[in-house]
Amino acid sequence: MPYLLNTEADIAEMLARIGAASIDDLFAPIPSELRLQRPLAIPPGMDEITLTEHMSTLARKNQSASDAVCFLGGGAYDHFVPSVVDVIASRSENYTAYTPYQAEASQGTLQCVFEYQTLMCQLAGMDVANASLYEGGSAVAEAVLMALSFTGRTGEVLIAESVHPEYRLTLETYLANLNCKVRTLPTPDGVLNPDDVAKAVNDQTVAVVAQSPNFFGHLEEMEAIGVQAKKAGALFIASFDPVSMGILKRPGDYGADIAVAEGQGLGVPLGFGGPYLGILACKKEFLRKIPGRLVGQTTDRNGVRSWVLTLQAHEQHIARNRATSNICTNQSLLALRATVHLTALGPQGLKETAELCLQKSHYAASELCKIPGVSMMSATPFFKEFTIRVGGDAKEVLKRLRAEGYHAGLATGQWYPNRKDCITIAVTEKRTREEIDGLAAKLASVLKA
Amino acid sequence: MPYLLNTEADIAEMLARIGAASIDDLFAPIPSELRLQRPLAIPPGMDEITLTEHMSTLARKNQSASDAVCFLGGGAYDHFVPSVVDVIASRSENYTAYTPYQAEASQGTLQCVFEYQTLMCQLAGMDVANASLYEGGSAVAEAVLMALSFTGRTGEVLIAESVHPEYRLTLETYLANLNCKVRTLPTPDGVLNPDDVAKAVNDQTVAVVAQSPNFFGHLEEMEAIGVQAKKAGALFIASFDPVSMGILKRPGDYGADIAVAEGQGLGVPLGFGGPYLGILACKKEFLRKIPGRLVGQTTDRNGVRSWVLTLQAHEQHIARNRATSNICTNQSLLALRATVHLTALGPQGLKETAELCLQKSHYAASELCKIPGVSMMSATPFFKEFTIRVGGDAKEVLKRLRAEGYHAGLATGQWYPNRKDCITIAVTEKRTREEIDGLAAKLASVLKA
Amino acid sequence: MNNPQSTELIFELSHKGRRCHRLPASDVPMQTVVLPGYQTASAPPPLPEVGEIDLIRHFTNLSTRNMCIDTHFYPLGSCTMKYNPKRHERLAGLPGFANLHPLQDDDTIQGMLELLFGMQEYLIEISGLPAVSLQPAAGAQGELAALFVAAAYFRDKGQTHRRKVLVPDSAHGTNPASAALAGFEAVTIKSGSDGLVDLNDLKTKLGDDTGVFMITNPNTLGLFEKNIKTIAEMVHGAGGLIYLDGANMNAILGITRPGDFGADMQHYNVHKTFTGPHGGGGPGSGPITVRDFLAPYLPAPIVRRDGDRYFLDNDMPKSIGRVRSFFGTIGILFRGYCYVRTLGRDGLRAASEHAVLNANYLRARVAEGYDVPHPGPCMHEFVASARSLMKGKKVRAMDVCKRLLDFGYHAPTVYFPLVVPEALMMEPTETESRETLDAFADTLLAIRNEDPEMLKSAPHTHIVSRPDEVKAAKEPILRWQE
Amino acid sequence: MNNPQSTELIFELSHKGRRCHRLPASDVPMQTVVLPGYQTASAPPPLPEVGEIDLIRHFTNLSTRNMCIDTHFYPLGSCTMKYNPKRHERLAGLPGFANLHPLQDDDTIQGMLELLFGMQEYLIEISGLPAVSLQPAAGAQGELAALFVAAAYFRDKGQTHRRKVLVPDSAHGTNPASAALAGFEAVTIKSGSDGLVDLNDLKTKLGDDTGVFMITNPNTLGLFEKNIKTIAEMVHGAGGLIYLDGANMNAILGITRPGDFGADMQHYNVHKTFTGPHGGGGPGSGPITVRDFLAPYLPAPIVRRDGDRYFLDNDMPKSIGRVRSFFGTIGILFRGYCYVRTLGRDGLRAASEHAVLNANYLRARVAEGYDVPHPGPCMHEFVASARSLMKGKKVRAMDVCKRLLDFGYHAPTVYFPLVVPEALMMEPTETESRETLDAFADTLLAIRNEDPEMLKSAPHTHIVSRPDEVKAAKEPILRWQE
Ligand SMILES: Cc1ncc(COP(=O)(O)O)c(C=O)c1O
Ligand SMILES: Cc1ncc(COP(=O)(O)O)c(C=O)c1O
Repeated sequence: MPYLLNTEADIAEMLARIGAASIDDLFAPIPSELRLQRPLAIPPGMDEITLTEHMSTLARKNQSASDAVCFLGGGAYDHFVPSVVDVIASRSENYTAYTPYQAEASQGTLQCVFEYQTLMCQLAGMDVANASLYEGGSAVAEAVLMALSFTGRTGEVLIAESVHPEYRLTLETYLANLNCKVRTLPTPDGVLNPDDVAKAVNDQTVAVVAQSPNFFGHLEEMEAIGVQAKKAGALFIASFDPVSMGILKRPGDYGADIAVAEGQGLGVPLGFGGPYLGILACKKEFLRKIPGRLVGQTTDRNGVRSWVLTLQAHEQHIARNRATSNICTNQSLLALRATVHLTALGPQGLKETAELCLQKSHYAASELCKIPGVSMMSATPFFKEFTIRVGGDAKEVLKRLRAEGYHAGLATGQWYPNRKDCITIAVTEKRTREEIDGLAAKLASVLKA
Repeated sequence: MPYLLNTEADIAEMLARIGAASIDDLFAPIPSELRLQRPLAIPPGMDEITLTEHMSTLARKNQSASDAVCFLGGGAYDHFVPSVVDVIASRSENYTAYTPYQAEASQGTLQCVFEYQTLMCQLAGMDVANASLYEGGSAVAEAVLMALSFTGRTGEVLIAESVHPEYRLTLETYLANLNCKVRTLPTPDGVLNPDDVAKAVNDQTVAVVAQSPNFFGHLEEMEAIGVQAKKAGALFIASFDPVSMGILKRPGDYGADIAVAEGQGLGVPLGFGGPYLGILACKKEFLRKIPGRLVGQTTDRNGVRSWVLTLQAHEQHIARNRATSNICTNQSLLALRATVHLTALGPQGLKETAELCLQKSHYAASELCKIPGVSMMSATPFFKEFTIRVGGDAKEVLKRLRAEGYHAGLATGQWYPNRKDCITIAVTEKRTREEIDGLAAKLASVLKA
Repeated sequence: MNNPQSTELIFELSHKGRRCHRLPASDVPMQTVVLPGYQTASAPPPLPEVGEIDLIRHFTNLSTRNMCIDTHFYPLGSCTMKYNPKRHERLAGLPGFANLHPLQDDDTIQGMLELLFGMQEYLIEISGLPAVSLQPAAGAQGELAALFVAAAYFRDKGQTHRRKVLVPDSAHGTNPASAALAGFEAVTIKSGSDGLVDLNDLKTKLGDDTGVFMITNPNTLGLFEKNIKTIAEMVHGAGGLIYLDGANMNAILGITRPGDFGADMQHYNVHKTFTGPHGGGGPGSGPITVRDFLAPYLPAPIVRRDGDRYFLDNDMPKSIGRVRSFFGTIGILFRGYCYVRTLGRDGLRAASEHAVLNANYLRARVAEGYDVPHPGPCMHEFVASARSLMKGKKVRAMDVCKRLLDFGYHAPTVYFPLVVPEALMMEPTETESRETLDAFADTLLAIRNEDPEMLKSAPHTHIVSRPDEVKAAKEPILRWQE
Repeated sequence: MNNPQSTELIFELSHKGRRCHRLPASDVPMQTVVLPGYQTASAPPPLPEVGEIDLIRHFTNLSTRNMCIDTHFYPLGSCTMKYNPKRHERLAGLPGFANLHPLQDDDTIQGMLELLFGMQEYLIEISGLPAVSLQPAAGAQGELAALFVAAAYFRDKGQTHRRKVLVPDSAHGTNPASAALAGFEAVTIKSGSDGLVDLNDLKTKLGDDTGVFMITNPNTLGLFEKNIKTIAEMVHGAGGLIYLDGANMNAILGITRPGDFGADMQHYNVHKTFTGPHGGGGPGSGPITVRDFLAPYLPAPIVRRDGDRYFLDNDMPKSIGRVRSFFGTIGILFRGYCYVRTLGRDGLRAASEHAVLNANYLRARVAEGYDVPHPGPCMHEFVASARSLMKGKKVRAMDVCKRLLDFGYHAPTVYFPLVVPEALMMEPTETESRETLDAFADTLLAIRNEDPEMLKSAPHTHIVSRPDEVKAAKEPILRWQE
């Protein structure tokens, strides 16, 4: 049997030592009427050669971002992952270790997480960051839970309609059984109007949540939104794009209390949606409300600088039902990827990446908008993603473009039923002018047909 | 500049410490009239994103064994490489180290080579093996040089025409300037006739070289050939296929003095021909004639078992012009791959691999020979490779099969002009019945057309 | 091997002007993009500046400061530190999987959906519960999602008064934490001296307000709750649901099924049972399976088959919604799929058999010198106690753990579950050999007789020893600062 | 971190019946293949039997017993231990390259041939010699191939009396060994006290029998042979050829070219200059470039271009033949190509400039406490001497080396070249930072003042210390045996 080491001879000796007659005897505590009396209805096993062939066959049934030019975004982007990221993440010592409970046997992981926490603070302009959350959606929910706990309020959580629809849905699911309502603030212009926030807040408002760049790719007036939130004593929670930090103002700098993000753009492959990385960073006043794990610096008994899991008193295994969250396994390996990725990029690399995204997406937008019938959905500024109107059923247009070898964008109407003619298009630093021109040419001919 | 660390500021300080005004000053020893006065005519550099795109474009211009079904052999085979082999070989500690000159800093490499040497002895049935040679062809040449030195004879080296043509050519190149002639013994029946050896040897014959399975895939009468060699006091050098050792008799067991092999089948990717692995093992009386590096067991100053490079007195850096060979860099990483590969297979895995090769190749041979006009070139036994006659120009037939998605075999006539109607076909454990049947069907229709 | 190179904090290695990753020049006509000034930063974040060799040396050297399965025996109880097959890592890199965008059209991801559909089916079959969601990101999120499902079900049935979630005192901390997070009130159920749920205590706490009983079976002491059928009847009788914390599924694959022993819902820890791997603390994957009547409430989407075609079904009006964006932790589900296909029906059962065999063998060896409070046979793990060492030599379980590190063994889980004093929880898994178990047991036994000071000051061979946790928590330093 | 697990010899871990790699059942109708009994073995070879976790732990733990570039500064002179870019490893894995069979038809390998053609062109340009063969498997085989070429050329010209190959006493051992192997007689040329070829000695040894002068430039002392033009004129005047051992090309990329300073032939060590990597002792790649009149003798095949199409040219009637099967060490040539394309014309030159800068800086630092016998500036490396330590404290160069290991530095090349007593040959390469050089130099200087016993018994922090080489050679144990 694959991966088993003990042979029949070993088993016999081991059973003798245990004092059991058979392996079956060891299962005596399981009442026999509860035992499965048949083999599992699962296919027989496969050797590595057969498995490799099987998985390759499945892989060939997919048309990946390597097979078609990828302009898809919506929270997951085809950014380049430098080879150094894979190299470090695939070290046995990193991916086959457990959570660093034994500090002496885990200084590598612990130091990396400490560096990760620091990088996230630097990236978001915040004081403190946790060791990671699952992904961008539950990160929004966890931030709101922090706000609930911190403010002690029981009023509404206000969230812009332009926040990623799946993040909003996640938030609603998380809050469905708690004493707090989620209210979605419409964004008919494609961005949230700060005046609408001013109108919606009151002295029981828990938090205001906005995302910039938002789901359509456009930039929100974060500073102004934050001002309105704070006027009401609500927390301002910002969902941001880590890659955009190369040129955009940081959440900490525009007044966010808690910054959350999907970290996929930081060295994580697309991988059909996961594992990704939930980033959470905040101002220091919220430290004791932070969900999940934290690594802290200390010294060992010889005075050597070292790292440990810390502030565990608020974690589930100590605080149990009073814990700040239930998170145990988090996204350590992804946090490591982000750490290596940001280290590889450095400030200049992050800036240049962001500038390329900016330049290329704006070139794409202007080329596409030259096509008759195509226009921008919103005139507001954008970073690497934007939404166009194509004047007809976007889904149909996208289907035709797929046949031409383009994952051309998202049918915005899937999530926004009144935007069925819209396509949201992401352009990363990997996209070339040739690919953009190709897309424009194909879209023009599809729309003409 | 890529990979450079010192900034302009560093450079200035370093130059100051050196006492030079500029980097250019450091090149003062190079007479200025010898300096290149223009930039190299080499394209400007590329970042990783651009390089990745460039290399992917080149890769797409190839039709690899992943794109077409591969029945090619001729000394390089599409055997399966278990994932554990890649994992170990890609550890930084293995591939970014140098030759283990500092034993204390290289016990990992040294122990692996020691294990490799042992495995090669086990595989070939020999007493001693070296730390590796470049590949199968120069391994034959090195074995003959050993024989020259050991026998002190100056007569002929006899080599079967059925030995890999490129190995024979390599041998001839190596001996061209030495006092020794290479004579090729014809193999009109596809295998060497031991009687022909009996007739060709004399008391100055240095060595007899044969290969089994031979270039056509067929098995030689190695034991009988060896007997004839020995009768004349010549050494018997056997070139073998490591994978075949799962079922075939070992060189040491059929009387070879020196066994050499191409080790590619032991965990080395096809990689268009290199790096591969030259295996050399022999009986202990030839120990002092072994070319290249050897690792030996010893104890350290605390009595701990440890490993070192040994018998270096015969190596080039000590013996210089009296060295047994000029080899310095060898194929350490490939020896490691072979070590891991054979460990992964174990005796049972090697046996089953060999049996699958045997079964599948014989199935292929019998299916192909059902096609009108197709017949075996030789009725002698074979292992995983065999040669058929197709009644017409093999090159043309192969070209048509390529268009159908098959690397169907080698045009034997490239190396044996009187066999222009022959195709040499290799069938490894990876080939499925479906692929074999597909080949048979396509060959049938190509021959009918 | 002494190795001080490049292990300062990466920020301390920073050197102005150094670079690693470089970007191409823009190939599109320069647009003088005018982003409003208030949107832009004056400078990029103050990330470290290092070269590629600095980066590689730093992180490579750091990695060597970890113990891991590939280098050490790692008998961490409740974590199922089994071997992580290398073939999974290779196959996960196939571009046809690794480069799939999560929002691609179903037509372009048929291979992926086929795989996920298969995984759904296998998880259903193994648990004996007929509906599944692969969405939860880890075990804890599986618990949460299932409790959301239960809450939605109760709401639908007009039973919003079922506000209590019962949790044994031996349960993992995520159970009560999830209960609270899902808006329930967590109530603790005592364990009897036999380590099993105390039926009397359960009885007194069951009632009209009972929502869910979260049970771990085999439980965290490594014992099978042999009264599970009775428990289920009691809970169901009170109108509650049974939730099975499936962290310990490694003991019972193909042997007994939660759906068959009374569970209404369960989560899997794919990163444990189906050899994730663990990644130094994640990612995980915590799919849930549930009974038919709970299926409508599962998070969406779910993969369904229509003839030869697979599709993502979002059309689930009663669904609780989502607990995360996108489909789930594909990377871990993918490896779990590879694992299930490699082992197959017989291999899965054999894995559990060997896991239980190894645990019982190690238990027998450890019992030569340590208290093992509960009678055997155990399942895939067991809990020993260092209390005798505590009494005599004032050596604590943690001291034993630290000393084990010196001998090249990762420590067992310590001080958990809470019901055993000086607990040492050991789960050897099925992928270890008898030789390894013996060598480990011999070490554990030998340690007992060492000078207590040797243990109290251990480890002696690691880069650090006993970092001060109190100090870390008192004056928390959670980031580097200049 | 103490780590005794699974590092016994793999044979000692063997356990009957254990398996790692498993094979599928045969899917073809069973053929009762009758191989003659005398061809078959009664049993497979007695290979070790271990499980996958045994294998992984064994080899992973063994690997941690190596120093390497990715974890340590490795200033091994003459070896050019520069950083090995990770992108090369990733790209080399592209199936479109990794899965190419060496005997595929040219039509199916156009991308590969385009790459190799490019590499040919770049090597020609860098050396200033117009013809190239990528075939040789390493530097030493490049030497051999070039000497075969020379022999064939002389034979063709009827000059078979040119039987002597002149080699400076500072030359690498492969030079005289290659000469002997190619049927020449090696003659040693003395170095002057300035470390350069002694022109007088050369003059006396030149003559009608001179075949080839093998010169390393920069030489193994890290010095540029500034009289190279004169030397070339002398040798050419005597009818001989100049062979340039290109192991030290890292100093002169784009700065001076062997073809321009008089060489007729040279080899490259792609695994050094173009960052191979080294693989713990190989593979290498040793292409040679030669002057036009030697081109016909090069090993075949060579990649040529015909319009847009590339092909392998085997039609070389005067070729020496082959020095190996198949095309060459593609894996290393591939990485070399990636490297040349990444650096580009400016990057290559900058690499040499920084290599020379770093060497001179380190030289200045080391000279603070060690003899550096030859005047600077040096090129990419330099040779220091521990002879003052030897005289005073009886500390040898090897002791210094061993002690360096304790501080996490790989040792320099020691006792080579032979012309410097107690030689410590240091090549920092361009990919190291000034900080690293300073830290290394500080350590080297500090070591000098340590208690001599500390050095003589070093290393103290490694798994072994001073394995007995004499014993190893006296009673050689070259394989494990039961
Ligand atoms: C018994 C038990 N339940 C639940 C969990 C939580 O699972 P996860 O860490 O995947 O969130 C764990 C993990 O440690 C566990 O051991
Ligand atoms: C100066 C010099 N020449 C030749 C060689 C031989 O090269 P290779 O090891 O690639 O055969 C070396 C390698 O160490 C060298 O340093």
